Amino acid sequence: MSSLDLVHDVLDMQLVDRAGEKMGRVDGITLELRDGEPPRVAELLVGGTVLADRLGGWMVALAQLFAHVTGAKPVVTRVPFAVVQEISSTITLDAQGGATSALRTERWLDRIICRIPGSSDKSGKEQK
Amino acid sequence: MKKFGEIALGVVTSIGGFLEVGSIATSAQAGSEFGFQLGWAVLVGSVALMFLMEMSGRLSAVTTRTFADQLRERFGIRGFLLPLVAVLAVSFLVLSSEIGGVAIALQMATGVGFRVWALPIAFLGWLVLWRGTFGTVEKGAAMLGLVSIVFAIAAAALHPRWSSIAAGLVPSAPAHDRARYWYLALSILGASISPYLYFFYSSGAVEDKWTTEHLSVNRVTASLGNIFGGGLALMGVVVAALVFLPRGIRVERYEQLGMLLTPALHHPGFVFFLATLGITCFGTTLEITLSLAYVLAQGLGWTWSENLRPSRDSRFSTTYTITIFLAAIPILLGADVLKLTNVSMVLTAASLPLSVLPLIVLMNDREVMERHVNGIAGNVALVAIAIMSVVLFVVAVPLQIMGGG
Amino acid sequence: MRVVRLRGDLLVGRMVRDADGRKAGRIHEMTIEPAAPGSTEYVVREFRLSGDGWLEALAGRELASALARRSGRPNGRTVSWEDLDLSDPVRPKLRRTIAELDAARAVSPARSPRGDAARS
Amino acid sequence: MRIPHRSWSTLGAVVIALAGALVACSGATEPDKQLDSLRSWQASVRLATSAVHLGWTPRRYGRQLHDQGASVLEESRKAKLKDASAADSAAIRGAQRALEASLDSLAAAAGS
Repeated sequence: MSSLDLVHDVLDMQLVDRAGEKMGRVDGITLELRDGEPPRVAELLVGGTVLADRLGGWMVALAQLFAHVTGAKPVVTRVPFAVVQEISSTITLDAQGGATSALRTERWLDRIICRIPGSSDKSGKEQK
Repeated sequence: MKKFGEIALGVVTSIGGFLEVGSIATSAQAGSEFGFQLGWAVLVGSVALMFLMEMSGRLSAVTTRTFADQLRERFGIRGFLLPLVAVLAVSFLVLSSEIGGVAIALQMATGVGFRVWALPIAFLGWLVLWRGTFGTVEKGAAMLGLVSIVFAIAAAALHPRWSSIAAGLVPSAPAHDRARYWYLALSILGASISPYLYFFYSSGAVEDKWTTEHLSVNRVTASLGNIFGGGLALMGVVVAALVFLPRGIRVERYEQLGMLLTPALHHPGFVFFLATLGITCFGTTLEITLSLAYVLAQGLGWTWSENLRPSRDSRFSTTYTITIFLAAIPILLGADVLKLTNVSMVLTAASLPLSVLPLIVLMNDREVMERHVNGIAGNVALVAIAIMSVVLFVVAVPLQIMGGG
Repeated sequence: MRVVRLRGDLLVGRMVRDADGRKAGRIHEMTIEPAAPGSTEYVVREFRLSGDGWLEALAGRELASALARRSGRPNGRTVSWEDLDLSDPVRPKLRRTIAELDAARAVSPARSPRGDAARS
Repeated sequence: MRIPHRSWSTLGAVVIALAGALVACSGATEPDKQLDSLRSWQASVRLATSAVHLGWTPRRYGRQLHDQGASVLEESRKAKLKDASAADSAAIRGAQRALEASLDSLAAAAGS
């Protein structure tokens, strides 16, 4: 990979793990400022609160209200930039999505959904 | 049969634009108050939707990503937020009125009040989405939707003067009730080019795994779909013009529409009208529920596909489950379906610029579309649609007040 | 060596003022490159500031930068990382005046606005 | 005049909310609108009556339409008329009576 545009090519792009599983989008980016050195791209951030920070104002309040009401403690997933394997129309990570907190809500809902009949048996739908 | 499978996506999407609860009512109102004179609004709506569907389909075939993906990626979360909020709010209202449409069809058929049917309809819709694949929804709704051909049969049975129908396809100013005339034109246009349609079509192109080999299929699907949907909506205007106008009947409550096809086709006319209303509104219910879940999932980067088992894309399947049952509540509480469609029609028109304007940038961005960027015709059409959508946005509220329900 | 962490995405849209306090434009893009050839560590080489023209006021920042990018005519100026003081991320400042910057820029040919990113 | 982006989204949301609110309270009743509505309903009820007689529609549909027509008649009788002249009021009362008559014949055909 060579020169890139951080906003155009990375921010808001789709994150995908090794197996092609979608892991959310790049909601935020952490830079590291070091004296006398160019800022380093440290981490990609995934999370609703990260997104809310970018919208500011009433969206932040909305996010806090939602977290308060649902009791879900907001989690920010930090992906070290070194884990990025390839940047094209999507960003591929050298990681296993299921293990990261980016899919925490997905796993939490899985437990509820599996109790509903027809949610996980073969019903003409792909297993993928 | 395989050929029909290919264009099913176009048929279903155009049913959602021309033969759902709002469009059937507005076409009947247009015909019963202005005869064939508002035919041009249906024509303009179908041509506009044809272009918007072709473009959102081409966008998905070339990039294998959907319109909502591109909106978030090209314009960032801020550029994505306003269209997202507008589409979710407007589509939810339309979704409620669609469930109301099915409920009213069942009420007219069984005599049991429409409020009773709200939750059973939502449950049946959820069941189809939970168990069925995208193909089931797409081909099932398209096949069943063919019943709406009864509008054409009724129109032919009334022996209309086709030349005066054609004359109605040329825009002309009304002799009376100007505000009402333009309000109905706005409703026809607002209903036919609603954002959830091309968000659905774009997601459908990805679900059907379209690639650049499908660009010609995309053009055929978009045009045939709209000739079907727009053509039958026009037939609805014709039948109302020949049945209601001479008798001085103005459509104010949905129940009046039960008689629309009976003078032409007698008892089958009544049965097939209810079947059409119930089927097309049910198909549109599935379409909008999926569209809402698609836009949210794609915007936030979740796993999404109607072809996956619900447990493989839990956030997506949870979203459409909550959406469809939530949308049934206004009908359960007895909301007036016609009023609901009027409000949603106006808000749809008001939300159009937010999704049409970004499309201009996307369809001309060589990084996105490579050599499949818009040609001159596409850009002229898109700019015309964008201007029309801004005009609709500006006149939507005043017209509703002066010419509304 | 002091290391400060900040949210790069929140810089987008922030107005940058030069040493004399004059508006130099809003940050709308950051070009990143490997720190050294072949290294997986990426650093920000340049910041691109958008112009403040009518197009942006009318169409909003996103549509304006998308249109500018599409038309290939960057509607603003490019600032190297050394020239940008991010000690206060909310009010980024240039270490030099716009005049000095543009003069320096005129001498060394501007780098191509976009490197050839690995496009699939 | 530079509108910061955030206020665009709040501006958009306000406009959509305003549109919804305005729409809900529109629709005042002027005399001629009243008259049109009553005559239109009378025509609908007459069509329904013949439809039921000819077996085009089931009786339960006739009863539904009868109830709708009756509620329109009742609303019309309760509604206050904005600046209606004597002639208008007489015409409206005439239309109300005509609607009531056709409602009775529909009730007979459909069997309430």
